Amino acid sequence: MATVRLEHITKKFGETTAVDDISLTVNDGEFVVLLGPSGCGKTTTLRIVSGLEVQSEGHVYIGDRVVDDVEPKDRNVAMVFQSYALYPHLKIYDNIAFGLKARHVPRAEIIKKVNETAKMLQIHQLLDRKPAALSGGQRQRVALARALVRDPEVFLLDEPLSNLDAKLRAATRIEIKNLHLRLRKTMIYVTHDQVEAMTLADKIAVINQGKLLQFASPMDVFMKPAHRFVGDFVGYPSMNMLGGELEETSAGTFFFTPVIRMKASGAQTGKYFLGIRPEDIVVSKSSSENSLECSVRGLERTGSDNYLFLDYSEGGIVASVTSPDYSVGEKVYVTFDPVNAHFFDAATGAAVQLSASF
Amino acid sequence: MATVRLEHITKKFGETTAVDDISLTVNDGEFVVLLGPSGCGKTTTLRIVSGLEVQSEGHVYIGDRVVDDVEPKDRNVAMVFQSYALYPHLKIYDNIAFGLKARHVPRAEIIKKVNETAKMLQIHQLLDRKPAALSGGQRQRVALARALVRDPEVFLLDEPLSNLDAKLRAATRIEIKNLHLRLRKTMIYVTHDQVEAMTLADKIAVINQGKLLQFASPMDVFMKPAHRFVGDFVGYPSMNMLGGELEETSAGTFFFTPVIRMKASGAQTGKYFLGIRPEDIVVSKSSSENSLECSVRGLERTGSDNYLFLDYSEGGIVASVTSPDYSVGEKVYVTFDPVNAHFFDAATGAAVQLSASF
Amino acid sequence: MKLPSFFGSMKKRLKGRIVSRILSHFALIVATLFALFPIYFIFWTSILKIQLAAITLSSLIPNLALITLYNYNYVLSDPTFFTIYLKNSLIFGLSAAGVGLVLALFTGYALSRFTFPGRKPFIYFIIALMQFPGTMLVIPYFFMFKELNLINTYLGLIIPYSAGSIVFTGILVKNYIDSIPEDLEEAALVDGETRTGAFTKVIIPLIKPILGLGILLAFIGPYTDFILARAFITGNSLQTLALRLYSVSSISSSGGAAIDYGVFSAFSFLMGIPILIIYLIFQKYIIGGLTLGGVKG
Amino acid sequence: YIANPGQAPGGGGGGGPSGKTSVTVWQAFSTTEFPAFLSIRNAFMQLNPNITVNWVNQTTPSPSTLQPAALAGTAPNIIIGTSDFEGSSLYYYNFTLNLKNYVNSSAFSIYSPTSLADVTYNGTDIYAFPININGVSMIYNKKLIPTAPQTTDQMIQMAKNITVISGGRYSTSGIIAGDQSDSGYRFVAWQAGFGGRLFASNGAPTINTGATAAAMSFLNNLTTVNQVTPAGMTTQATWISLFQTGKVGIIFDGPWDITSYVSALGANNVGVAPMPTVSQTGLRPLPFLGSIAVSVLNQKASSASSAQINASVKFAQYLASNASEVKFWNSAGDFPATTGGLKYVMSLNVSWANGFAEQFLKYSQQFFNTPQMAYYWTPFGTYYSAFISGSSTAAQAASSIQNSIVSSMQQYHIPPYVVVSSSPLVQFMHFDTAATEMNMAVQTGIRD
Amino acid sequence: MAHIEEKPFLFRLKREWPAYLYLLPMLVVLLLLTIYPISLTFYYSLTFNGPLPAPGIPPNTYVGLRNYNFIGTTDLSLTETLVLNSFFWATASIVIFIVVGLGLAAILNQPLRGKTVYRTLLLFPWAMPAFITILTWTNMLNFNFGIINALLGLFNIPPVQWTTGGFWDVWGGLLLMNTWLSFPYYMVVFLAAMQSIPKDLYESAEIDGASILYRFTHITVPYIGSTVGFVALMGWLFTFNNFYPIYLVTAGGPGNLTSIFVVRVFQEAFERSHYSLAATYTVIDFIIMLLVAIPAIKYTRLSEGWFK
Ligand SMILES: Nc1ncnc2c1ncn2[C@@H]1O[C@H](COP(=O)(O)OP(=O)(O)OP(=O)(O)O)[C@@H](O)[C@H]1O
Ligand SMILES: Nc1ncnc2c1ncn2[C@@H]1O[C@H](COP(=O)(O)OP(=O)(O)OP(=O)(O)O)[C@@H](O)[C@H]1O
Ligand SMILES: [Mg+2]
Ligand SMILES: [Mg+2]
Repeated sequence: MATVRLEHITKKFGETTAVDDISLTVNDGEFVVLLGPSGCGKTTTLRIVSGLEVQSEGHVYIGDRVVDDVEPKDRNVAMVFQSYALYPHLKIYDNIAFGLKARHVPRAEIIKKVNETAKMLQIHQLLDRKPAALSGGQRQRVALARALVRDPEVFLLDEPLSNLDAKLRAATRIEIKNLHLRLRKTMIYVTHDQVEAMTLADKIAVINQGKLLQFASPMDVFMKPAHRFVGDFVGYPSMNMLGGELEETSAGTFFFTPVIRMKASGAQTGKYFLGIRPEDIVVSKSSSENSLECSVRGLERTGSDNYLFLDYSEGGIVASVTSPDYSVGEKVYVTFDPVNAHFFDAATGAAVQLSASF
Repeated sequence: MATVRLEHITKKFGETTAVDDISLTVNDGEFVVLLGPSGCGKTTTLRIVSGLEVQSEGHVYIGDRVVDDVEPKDRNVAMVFQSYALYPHLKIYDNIAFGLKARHVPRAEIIKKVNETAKMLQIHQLLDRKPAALSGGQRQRVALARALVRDPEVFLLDEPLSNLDAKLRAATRIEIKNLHLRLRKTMIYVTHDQVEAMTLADKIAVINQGKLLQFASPMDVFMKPAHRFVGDFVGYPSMNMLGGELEETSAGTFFFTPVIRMKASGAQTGKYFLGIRPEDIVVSKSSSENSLECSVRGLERTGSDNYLFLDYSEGGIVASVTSPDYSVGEKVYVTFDPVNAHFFDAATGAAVQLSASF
Repeated sequence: MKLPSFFGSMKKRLKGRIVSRILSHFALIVATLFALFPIYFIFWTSILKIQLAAITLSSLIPNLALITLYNYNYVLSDPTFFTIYLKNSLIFGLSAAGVGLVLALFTGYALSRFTFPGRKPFIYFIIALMQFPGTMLVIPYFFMFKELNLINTYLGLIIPYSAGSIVFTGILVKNYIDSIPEDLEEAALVDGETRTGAFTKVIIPLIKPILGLGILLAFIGPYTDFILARAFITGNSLQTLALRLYSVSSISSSGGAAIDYGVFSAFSFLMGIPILIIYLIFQKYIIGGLTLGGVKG
Repeated sequence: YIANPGQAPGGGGGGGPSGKTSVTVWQAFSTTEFPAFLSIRNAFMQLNPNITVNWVNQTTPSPSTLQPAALAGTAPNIIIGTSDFEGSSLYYYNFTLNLKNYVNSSAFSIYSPTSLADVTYNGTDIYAFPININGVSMIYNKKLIPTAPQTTDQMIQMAKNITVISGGRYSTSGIIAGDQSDSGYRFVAWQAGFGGRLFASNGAPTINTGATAAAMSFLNNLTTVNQVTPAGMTTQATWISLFQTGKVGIIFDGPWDITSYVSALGANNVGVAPMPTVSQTGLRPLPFLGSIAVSVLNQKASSASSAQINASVKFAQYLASNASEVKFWNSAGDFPATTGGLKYVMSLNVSWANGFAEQFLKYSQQFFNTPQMAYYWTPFGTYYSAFISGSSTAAQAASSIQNSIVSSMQQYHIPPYVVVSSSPLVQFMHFDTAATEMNMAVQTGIRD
Repeated sequence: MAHIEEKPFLFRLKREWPAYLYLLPMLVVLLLLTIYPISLTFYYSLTFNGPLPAPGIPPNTYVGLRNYNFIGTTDLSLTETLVLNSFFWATASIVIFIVVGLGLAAILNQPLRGKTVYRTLLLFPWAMPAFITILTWTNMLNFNFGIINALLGLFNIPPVQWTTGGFWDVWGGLLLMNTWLSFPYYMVVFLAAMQSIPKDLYESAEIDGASILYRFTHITVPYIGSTVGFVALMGWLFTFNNFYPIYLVTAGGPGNLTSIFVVRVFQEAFERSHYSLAATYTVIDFIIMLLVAIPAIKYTRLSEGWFK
């Protein structure tokens, strides 16, 4: 059983709290992505699992045992570093064999395993080279091979794709996903790229400032962000956030922003943010009921997607549109289905359930 | 007039030909992106324009004059380096003022310009710091400010966003685009990220192995790739490429792949590639005429887009689908509209016009 | 399963680390004692009442009763210690370091940033020249400088002293400039600077760290030189600390009077002070500079 | 910064417009001698207001340091050094004046014949005024060695009685006989005690003899067989300091160190006696008897004006006057070279002074005033140390020293080894054999 | 501009000529203060010369290879001794420096409290003028009251004849002192090299199950191998001609046991005024150095940094 369980893990570096009371369970065979902005504590969390860093508080379980006391080499985990950490002076073969040699695996077995793994990752023709003679993508595969060959209980991957260029990153993403599907090993994967997280993960753990904000499936993270930060961080362009207030009036409970007024209920009055994904914004060239007049500030076309950057009287909105036929300065009218609206407590950022309608 | 014109530019480093006979014209005020994979010669081309590198053959024009013999400092261009190349010993203010001081601009004017530029890029509160005390995004803006403040005829930007994280990269992209829209200065921008190129460029120059493959607007590059490489490189996921042969039979001219047979005409018989964008592939759960039976290998969900990875008897196909309701192993049937098919010469890679139909 | 307590859970891993740390500290303390002992020995014997031959292990233990300032008084009460010896040594050391460094800056820059024809042979050439035993240069120098009437002049010593460090410091500077990204200079070029402008405004300010090591090395040589000084200094007013130290440490002309070891130590210690000051001021830079691969053994 | 106002003019034009003449002296007096020098110099300047005497600390005014200075025009007017090969070499190589041409010959009559012989070249020329006479003798700590031994066997026995060794190291040593750093200076005495000499009368080395080997073995046995002398006594400073602290019974040292011993141990505890007779041969060891002497550089070497030269001679003579030498005696215990000074010292009846006098006047040999003396020191140090470290025998060491001296003399064409080689050397130096033989006669004569 | 690649020399010259301006001061210094005096030394080795030539023989009398002949025949055994001693001195020193330097660097390369303090203190011997400290060592190595033998006595080790004993005694003393003089430098350089090893290599190895020793031998050593090699080469060349440690302590003795080239050169030149012989020994020394240095630089990859 290679479940990984973190129980109230906290890690302090002097004054900085890098990891703040994180608890989560990675089930056997699951692919969990730790997602968050730079400096939020992802790497630290991963290193605590590997044993390279010792937590200040809490316990780490791998399988059934507490590993707080176990040295990294005895945790039976493998780690792929952001920099790949290939040994520049060793040939690829020896790089891959390093861990086996260190564990005194018999030579014949090493040869067999290295060759198998290299074949699987299609790097068997590179075994005689040194890392310097490899391209970024090839190095990445060697790093993976080095982890795979050991057949550990848990794989830890720290931003393994961030050094690749855009095209290669996308391609390798798919490879890693397939690998996981094939091996069904427990994997913990760190990234700050939400696309990676969305496409790879069985479950995403969104972390910010050391705190675990949401731990759920990619679609849940995308569709039901548990925190304002999650809504903002996941998805491109970001969720539109409109600050407003839930007030009780004589006509009922309403959510007011400077430009929107919605019926809403289900929470205490107070300040909230209304979040709407660009995909959920409906743009039309003619005004309709409840529509908001905006002028086009810009259009971003990526070939398959078009994003419309709009200005309204009090701010800006981004909408995803299918046709690119807008010109800068043009007047358009936007509206959205209240069903798609998300609400977040202005103070804590936590998602709240409000049923809203125009 | 700040047109930049390259005329048969070739650059050799010993045996390597980094730039291979590139000719292109960047019109005044245009935003041109040089796009291509790592090592294709983008940076070299940019450095030839700046004068930091001297071409082996060909001529560079800026405005009306040949600048082949002109020192970098006299070309009136500004360059933003991938590493930003901020002077670590100078405060931000002095970093930005550096070029003005070098040109002996009066002090009062320097102060005014630096402050204006810093305000415009929202870094005026950082002017007293040294670069080491800035975050990646802030450094990037300082580098931009240093270029902007000089008000040069041409801006050269070498992968200015590649050191930023995914989220910041997306945000800064929009800033740069707006800046260009505001200033309308000639800009040449180097990147290997096709999304950046698509969203920023007025015109994209796609380069591979030192050769200019296509120089056209983003939509043309996307819709009418002039070369098999362009079709492959631009767009995510890549264009599906199916190798086949154009043959004359008694029934007319046909394009055959192992699984497809199309009527086609307009070119000599021979080997060609058929390219179809994932977006142009129609997936259905039931078979239809000319449809190809595939099984689902995987599904990539980014939140707003879903990509279906399919296997058919002879290979794989990627399709972009709206609904994520597919399960691995499921049988589906794909087809496409011949209008959306692209054809490329198998030998040269050049696009050919074939009118095709089922 | 009973959960171990927080401290219990930490203990085992910490224990291993603590043992290895204790061993490390032990090794480092032994090495530090080894490194500092002779320096302590110089210092302690300079204020020790006991004669050198009577020093035992127990008299090395700091003890106020054994202290005398007689030796320092003896050395310092002679005003020429300052007005001649120290002054001249500082003049030679500092001016040689200054001149040598300026030349080394230019050399290092040219070797690092230009790929001029002849660069590689040139580097081979200066490496080869570095192998010539410096002791022997004194004799040809002497005959050359004699022709130029530079014997027993400040200039006559400053010139060879400056030259003495230039090759080594030049290579040090080159290595350091190699580590500065070239695009900083390129940015300056595009910003409108000439190559010289880029050198003075970008490279020179950035190269400061290496100057610490450069100054120390270029200073120590002339400051402690004995061989060249003995051949070149024939007058009273140019005498240096090193020459004086040698006469303090060696027998007198009458062929036998004992050296006063206490005076010798006091003199040595005083002579070492300027170098320790330079070392402590530039310590950070010196260590940084050393890492670029010097050759002083 | 090149001109330095404080600089004493080394060369010509010293006689300034003011009529003042300045004279520069190279000196390296010990810390006890220096105050005497200073007061003599000041007294001289008071007597001669037109003459300024400057001094430079210069360790060894040997040919190799003087030559550069002479070439550079910064040579001094006066040098003070040992009368032996240094002084004679400088005269031999024509740096210094024959003082006979500058002062009345009666001026030399104040010096004892021994010291005058030390500064006489060729039996006729006098190149320096002697300031003192010196040599080594046996110095013993009366607390440990109450009466002076008369023979080496006695000496060794007494030394054994007082030697204390613990843990391989000597806490009290019986004898310290000398070391390599004096490069054979003391050894010469023992060599004579075993019947040997350094050079024959024709100038050829006579070191490769049984006497040399026997003397070497005798000294080495003090450490290895008799165990009365610690090993590794390579610097004088160390053993001087050991004696001062009462940890040595007997050492062989000269008057230059005596004041420091007396002040360290008390006058009653320091005894001086002639070196003991070598038991095997019945011969007395004969240490070198030399002088510290003051020479005046000639015009060619110092570029001095004749006024400067005259002033220099005047000062040199003053420095070696009866009164001055007594001052040196008082301040540093230097033995005067003047008969008057010597008489005065004897009249004081200081016991240790009497001991030195006996050694100097009865049992000593004169320094060789020849250039080849310069080739003796380094090879002696090299091969004697090889012998005591056990890597060669005494006989091998003796032969190696001899060979080295011969090869140097051949290389530099020193008689009797003026070789005619195939190399295009065109001229050979002229050598006056008669003079040498005369010198040898003086030097080898045992004054009894 | 076109086809300029065909004339790379002229092309580079056109772009790079300012380099010569920067190098000018250095070139002048090299020419006047290095090349010319070195040539003079070669010339002296062919003459009968010294500040005090035998009277009657003009200075600079050309004698052809007479001095070389002397060294190669009459003095041959001494010359052989000098060669062997110089090689032994340089090689043994370097081996010790590397072992001690690597060991301490490895210890300092861990996260340890106070390591900058250690580093500063450990570098003191290197920063103090060798001239002074060597004279002090001379006293500390004294057989009878030297403090080193006293310390050995604490452990009941009999005193060692550091300056007058046999081969291992004397060389041991010199090497001990030379280690003291130089180990700080090697330690710091190796430490810097180790610090340039990415930390994640060690972490990766740790997770992969490698022990500390395995990490040291399989990562540290190969990674900094070329730095160590280069520094060792430079250090070897420096030590070969390092004058003061031997001259001030043993002056080459006892016998010629510790005599190396530079010491001999100094003695010939300044103690015996045999300038021509000194020049001849110098030339031989210089040639040996070049025979070691040039191939080592050319045929190994040790000094890549110099040509980068
Ligand atoms: N060894 C350390 N000492 C002190 N602070 C540290 C250390 N390691 C990490 N930190 C701090 O802890 C916080 C979390 O760091 P961590 O490396 O885990 O972030 P991350 O999420 O991996 O960021 P990135 O995406 O930039 O890699 C940061 O503020 C960082 O500065
Ligand atoms: N100074 C140089 N000397 C030799 N070869 C060079 C030099 N500069 C570039 N090259 C080679 O020229 C080719 C193009 O390099 P260039 O830097 O222009 O690529 P690029 O498109 O900017 O790549 P990247 O996206 O990795 O920055 C590469 O093969 C590179 O190795
Ligand atoms: Mg991280
Ligand atoms: Mg590039």
